[in-house]
Amino acid sequence: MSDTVADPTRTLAMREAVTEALAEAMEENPDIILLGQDIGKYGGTFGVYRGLYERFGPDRIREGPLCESATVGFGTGLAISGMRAVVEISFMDFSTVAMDQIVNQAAKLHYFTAGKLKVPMLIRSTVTSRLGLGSQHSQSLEAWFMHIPGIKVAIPSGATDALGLMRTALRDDNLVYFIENSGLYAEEEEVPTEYYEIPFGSARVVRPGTDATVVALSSMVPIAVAAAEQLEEEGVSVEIVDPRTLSPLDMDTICESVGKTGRAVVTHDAHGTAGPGSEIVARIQEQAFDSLDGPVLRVCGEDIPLPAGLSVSKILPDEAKLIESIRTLVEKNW
Amino acid sequence: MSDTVADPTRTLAMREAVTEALAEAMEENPDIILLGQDIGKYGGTFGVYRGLYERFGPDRIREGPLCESATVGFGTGLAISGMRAVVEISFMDFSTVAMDQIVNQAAKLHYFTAGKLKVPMLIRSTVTSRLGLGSQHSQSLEAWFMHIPGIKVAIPSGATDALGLMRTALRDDNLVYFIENSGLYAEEEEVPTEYYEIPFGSARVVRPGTDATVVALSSMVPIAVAAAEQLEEEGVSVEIVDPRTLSPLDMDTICESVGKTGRAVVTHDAHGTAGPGSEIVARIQEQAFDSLDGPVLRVCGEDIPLPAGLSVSKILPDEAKLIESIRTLVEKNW
Amino acid sequence: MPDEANGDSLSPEGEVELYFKMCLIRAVEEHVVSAASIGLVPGSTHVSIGQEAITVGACSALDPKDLMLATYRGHGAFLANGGDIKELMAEIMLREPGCCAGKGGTMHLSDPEHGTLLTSAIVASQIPIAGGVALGCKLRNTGQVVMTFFGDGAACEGEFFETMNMAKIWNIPLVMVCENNGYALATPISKSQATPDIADRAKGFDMPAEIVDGNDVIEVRNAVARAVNRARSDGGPTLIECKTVRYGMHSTRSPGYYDNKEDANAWRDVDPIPRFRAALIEREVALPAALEEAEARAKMEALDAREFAQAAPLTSIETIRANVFAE
Amino acid sequence: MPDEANGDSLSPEGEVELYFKMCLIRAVEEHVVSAASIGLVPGSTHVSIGQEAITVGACSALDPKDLMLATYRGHGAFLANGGDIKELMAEIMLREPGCCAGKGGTMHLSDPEHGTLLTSAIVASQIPIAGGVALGCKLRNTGQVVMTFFGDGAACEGEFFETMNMAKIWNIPLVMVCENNGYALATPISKSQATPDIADRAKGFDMPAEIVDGNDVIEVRNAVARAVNRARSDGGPTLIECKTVRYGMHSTRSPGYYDNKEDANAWRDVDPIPRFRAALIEREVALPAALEEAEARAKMEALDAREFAQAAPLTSIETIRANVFAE
Ligand SMILES: Cc1ncc(C[n+]2csc(CCOP(=O)(O)OP(=O)(O)O)c2C)c(N)n1
Ligand SMILES: Cc1ncc(C[n+]2csc(CCOP(=O)(O)OP(=O)(O)O)c2C)c(N)n1
Ligand SMILES: [Mg+2]
Ligand SMILES: [Mg+2]
Repeated sequence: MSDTVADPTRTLAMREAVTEALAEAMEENPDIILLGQDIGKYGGTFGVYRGLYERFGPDRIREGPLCESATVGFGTGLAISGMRAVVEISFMDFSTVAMDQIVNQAAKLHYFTAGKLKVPMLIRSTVTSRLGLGSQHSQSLEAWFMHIPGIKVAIPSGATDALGLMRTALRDDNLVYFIENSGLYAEEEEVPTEYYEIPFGSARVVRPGTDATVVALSSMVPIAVAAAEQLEEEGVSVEIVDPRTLSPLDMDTICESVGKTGRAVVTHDAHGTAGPGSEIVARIQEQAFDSLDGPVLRVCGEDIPLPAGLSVSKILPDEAKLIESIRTLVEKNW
Repeated sequence: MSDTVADPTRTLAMREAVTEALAEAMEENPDIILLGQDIGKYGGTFGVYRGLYERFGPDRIREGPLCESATVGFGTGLAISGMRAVVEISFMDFSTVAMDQIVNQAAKLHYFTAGKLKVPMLIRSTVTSRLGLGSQHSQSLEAWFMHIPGIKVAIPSGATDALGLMRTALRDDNLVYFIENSGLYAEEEEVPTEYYEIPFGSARVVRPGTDATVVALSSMVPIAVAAAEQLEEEGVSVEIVDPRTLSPLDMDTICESVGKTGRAVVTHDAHGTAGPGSEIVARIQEQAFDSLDGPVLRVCGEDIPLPAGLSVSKILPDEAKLIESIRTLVEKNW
Repeated sequence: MPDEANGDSLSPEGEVELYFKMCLIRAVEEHVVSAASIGLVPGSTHVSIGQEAITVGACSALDPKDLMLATYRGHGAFLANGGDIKELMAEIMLREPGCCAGKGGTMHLSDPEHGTLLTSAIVASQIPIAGGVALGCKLRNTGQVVMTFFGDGAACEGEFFETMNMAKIWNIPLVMVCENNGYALATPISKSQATPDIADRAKGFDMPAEIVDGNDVIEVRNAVARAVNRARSDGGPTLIECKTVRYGMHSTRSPGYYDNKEDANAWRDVDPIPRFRAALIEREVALPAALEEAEARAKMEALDAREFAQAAPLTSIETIRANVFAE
Repeated sequence: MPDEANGDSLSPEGEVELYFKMCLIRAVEEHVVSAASIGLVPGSTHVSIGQEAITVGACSALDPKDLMLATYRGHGAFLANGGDIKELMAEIMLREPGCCAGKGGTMHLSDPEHGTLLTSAIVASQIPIAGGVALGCKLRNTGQVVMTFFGDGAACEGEFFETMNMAKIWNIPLVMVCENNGYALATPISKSQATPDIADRAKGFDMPAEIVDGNDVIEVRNAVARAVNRARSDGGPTLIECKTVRYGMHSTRSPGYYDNKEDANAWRDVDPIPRFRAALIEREVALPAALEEAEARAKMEALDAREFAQAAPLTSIETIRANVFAE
C-alpha cells in the first residue's frame, strides 16, 4: 500500500457529466429553467437532457417551438426577471439564427444598463465537426463569441472539465456559451467523486513536456495527446495545454509553458483564419516573444466549408498534421 | 513644366465613390437589383443611394420591409436566379439578424452544390464605431466574416479604394461583404479620372517607411498617417499598409514591409480579442518570423461594448496610442 | 389598474395626471430636440412627440409591480412608467447620474425599480425578451403583467411572429402594444405591410387583438386595461395596435422621408395633447386654468431636469470600463 | 400543367406515371434507410416515406421551366421534380457522380437543369431564398413559378412570416407548400403551434391559403395547380398546407419521439401509395397488373441506382477542396 491515498474517482462520459451538472444545479436552484426544442422526453438532439424532463417536469424543461432567435430572447427575459436560463441551440451552426439576441442583447444588457440588469444565462451547443453532416451542421464558431465582450466561452475536452466548468457556468451571473464537441460525448474519464468546480480562465496542463507546447481545444485535446505519445517515442517531449475557456483566456499557464519549451503549436477544428487560435497565437507572441525559438504554428480546420461525409476529416487537423507541425518547429533552426 | 504629366484626377468623397460605383454598374448591368430598407427616395440611412431611385426606379431599387434575414435570403434568391443582388444592411450590427442567411446560405451554396449555383451578391454595411450611438450601433464585425470561407471582405479606407474595390465587387461572382466606416464618408481624395479597378487581395502601401510597419484598417488608416507624420518629426520612419480586403488577405505586401522594417503594429477599431488583427498578427509571425525584431503589437478597440456618446473614442485606438505602441517597439530591445 | 376601465373609472385628478404626464413627455422631448441641435445629444435621438397618448394611456393601465420594455423611441415610455426625469435627461446627455450611468444613452434606458426593464435599439429585439420576462412572472406566480412597445416596422421582423406563437402556446401574461405611426424610418407601411392593419397579424395565432386610436389617451388606456385584465387572470397575451402619426421625422440624425410637406405635418392635426385638453374641458373634468397649471408644471420639471443634466459630469472612463461582466 | 387541374385532366398514363414516381421515391428511400443502416450514409438522413403524395402531386403541377427549393428531407422532392436517380443516390452516398459531387450529401441536393435549385438543412432558410428566386423571375418576366417545400417546424421560424409579408407586398409567383407531418423532430405541433393549422398563418397577410389532404396525390396536385395558375397569372403567392403523418422517425440519427407505438405507426394507416393504387383501380384508370409493373420498374430503377452509387468512387480530396469561391 502506498503512502498517499489517491482521491476516489468514478468513471463518467462527457455527455453524462453535462447532464449531471445540469441536474444537480436544477435540484439546488429552483429558478433554473431549460428552454429549447426537443429537450423534453426525447432528451435533446444529443441526449444531454435525458431524464431531466421526468425529474423536473414541463415547466422547467420547457420544450418549445422551433425558433432559436425568440428562444434566446425568452431566455434573456427569464434571466433578467430573476430566473436562470439554460438555452439549447442544438448544433452550434444554428446560433447564426439567434446572433442578435446573443450578441446585441444578452451579452450587452448588463453593460449598457450599467449593471442594473444581469443575464445569468447559459447557451449550450454541440459542435459536430467530424460527423460529416455537411456545411450547415459542422461549424466550430467559438471565435465569434470570443470576439464579443460580455460573453464567456467554455469549451471542455472531456468529462472532468465539462463537469467542473458546467458547475461554474451555472453559478455565473453572465452569459456563458458552453460548447461541446459530439465526438467527446462518449469518451469516459476518471472523475473525482468529491464535488469540485473549475474556475473560468484556468487552463489545464494536460501533459507535461519540455520541447514544445501544444495549445489544443476541445476534440483536438485527445488527438494532441496521441500525437505527443507518438513523438515521445522519437524523443520529443510535448507539453499540452487546454485553455478550457476562451473567454476568459488563461495566458499565464500558456506562456509559462511556452517559456519552458520555446515552441508552440495551436490546434483546433475551427477554420484557421480568424479562428480562436489566431488570438492565442497573437497573445503568445505578444507576451512571450523572447521565449520563442520560432513562430507559433497553427494546425486548424482548412478554410473550406465542411463537406458532407467522413472525408471531412481530411480538411481537419489530425495526429499526423500535428506531428508534422511540431517536428518542423523542433527540427528547423529559426 | 515637369517631364512627367500626372494622371488626371478629380476630387471625390468616399460616400460619392460608393454611389458612383453602384450607379455605374447598374447602368451597365441591368441585372443588378438593390434590396433593403430605406434605400428609395430617401437614399439610404447614410445617403449612399441618393439619386439611384430616380435613375433606376422602384423595381431595381427595391425598398422593402424591415426584416434583414429574409432580405438577405431574397438577395441570395435573386443571385441564384441569374441576377446580381446588392443588399443593404445599414449598420453592421444588424448583420446579426441575418447571419444564417449570410453564413450558412449565401457563403456556402456555391460550395455545397459543387459549383452549380453562384451567388453574385454584395452586402453593404456601414460601421459607426465613432458616432457614439451605443453598444448596438457601433460594432466592427469584419472578423466574423473573415472566419467564414466563401465570403470576400472588402474594407476601404477612402474614396480611391472604395471606388476601385466596389467596381471589382460588382463583377465578382461571390458573396462580398463591403464594409464602410461612416467616419470616412465625407473624406475627399484625389481620385484618378481614368477607369480603374482594384483587385481583391492587393494591399496598398499608403506611405513608405523603414523603421516600423503599421497595418491599418478602415478609419485607422488616416489616423495612422497622422501618427506616422508625428513620428517622422522624431526621426522614426513608419510604413503604413492598408490590406483593403481581409479575405483574400495580401500577406505578401505586408510581409515585404515587415521584412524591411522588422517591426509591426496592427490597428483597427474592432475589439482586439479575436479581431481581424489577431489573424494578421498570427500570419506575420508565421511568415516573417525571422524578420521580426520584436512582437507584432496590436492597437485595437478595447474588449468593452461600445458605450453611447463621444467618449466611445476613449476605448478605441487613436494617434497617441498608436504612437506609443510604435515607440515601444522601436525603443525596446527585444 | 382600471377595472374594465374607461375614462369614468379615473378620478378627475387621475385624468389631469395623465394630461400632466403627456405634457411632461412633450416638454422633455422638446428639450431633447433642442439639446441635440446644439450637440448635447451626439449621434441620434428618436423622440416620441405625438405618441404621448399611447405610452401614457398604456402605462396608466399597469400596476406598479408590472414590467415594461420599450424601444429606442423610449423616452416617453420611460416617463409614462414612472421613471425619474432627471435620470432620463442625464442619460440622454450621457452623464454619470443617468439611469444607465450615461453608457446607454438615448436608446438604452433602464429603471427596473419603476418596472422599466430596458429599451432596445435593435428593432423587434425586445419583443421576445418581454415574452421571457412574462414567462418568468407566470412561472413564479408573481401576478405581474409584462408590456412591450414596438413599432410598425418591428411588425415585419420574424421575432414578432415567433413571440406571438410562443406567447399564445404558453399563455403568458404579455401585452404587446404596437405604436403604428405609419413609418419605419423612410418606409411607409404601404411598402412594408401586406395589409395596413398590424392587428391582422394576430389572426394566425388566434390571439386577441384590438385596434385603437393611438391619439386618444383614454381609448388606449381602456384597451390596454382590458388586455392587462386578461393577462392577469391567466387569459394570455393580447396585441393592441395604436394608430398614430409620426412627428415629422424619424430621428435627429435621420429625417425619414415624406412625399410632401403635408404628410410631414399631418401629426399636428391629430396631436393628442390639445385633443385631450379639449376633451377634459368639454367633459368638465378640469378647468382650463388647472390644465394650464399642469402644463406649466411639466415645462418647469423638464427644464429643471435639463439643467440638472447639463450640469452633471459626463460619464467617466472608469464608468465606461465597468460592467462588462457581472461579478 | 393542369388547368384548374383535377384527376380527370390527367391521362391514365399520366396518373400511372404519378403512381410510378411515388413508388420510385419509396423504393429509393427504403434503399437509403438500408444503406444508412450499414454505414453507407454516415451522419444522418431524413427520408420522405409517407410524404410521396405531396412532392409528386405538387411537382406534377409545375411546368418544366418552373423552379423548386426544398429541405433536408428532400430526396422525394428531387425525384418528383425530375432529378436523376443515380445522381441522387450517389450524392446521398457521397460519391463523385453525385448531383453535388458528393459534397452536399443527403441534405444538400441541387439540380438546376430540372428546376431543383437547392435543398437546405437550416430549417426555414430556403423560404426567403425561394422568394428571391420568384422575385427574379417576376422582374425578368420569365413566366416561371417558384415552389418551396417546408415543414410544420419551419412554420415557427420568423423567416416564414417575413417571406409571406414580402411575397404578398411584391406579389411574386411563389407557391409555399407546407408538409405538415405533425412533428418537428421530437416536438408535436401541439407544442409548437398556436393553432393546429399552419394555413391560419396566412390570414394575417391576406394571402390565399388552402389545406389539403397531403396523402391524396390528386388533391395535392389540384391545389398546387390552382396556386401555380394564380402565380403564373400574376395573382401572387399562395400557401398550401398538406396534412400528412410522419414515417415513424425523424432521421436515421434522431428517431424523434412518439408517445406510443401506435403514433409511430400511424402513417401506415394513411400511406398514400396503397391509397392511390386502390383509387386508380376503383376508378378503372389502370389494371392492377399495370400498377404492379410500375412498382416493379420503380424498384428496379432504385436498385440500379443504389448499385451505381455503391460502385462509384467516393468524393476525392481535390473535389472537396474545390468550389470555395467561384472564379
Ligand atoms: C434590426 C434593425 N434593423 C434596422 C434598424 C434601423 N432602424 C432603427 S429605427 C427603424 C425604423 C423602425 O420603425 P418602427 O418599428 O415603425 O418604429 P418607429 O421608429 O416608427 O417608432 C429602423 C429601420 C434597427 N435599429 N434594427
Ligand atoms: C434553424 C434550425 N434549427 C434546428 C434544426 C434541427 N432540425 C432539423 S430538422 C428539424 C425539425 C424540423 O421539422 P419540420 O419543419 O416539421 O420538418 P420535418 O422534419 O418534419 O420534415 C430540426 C429541429 C435545423 N436544422 N435548423
Ligand atoms: Mg413606425
Ligand atoms: Mg414536420
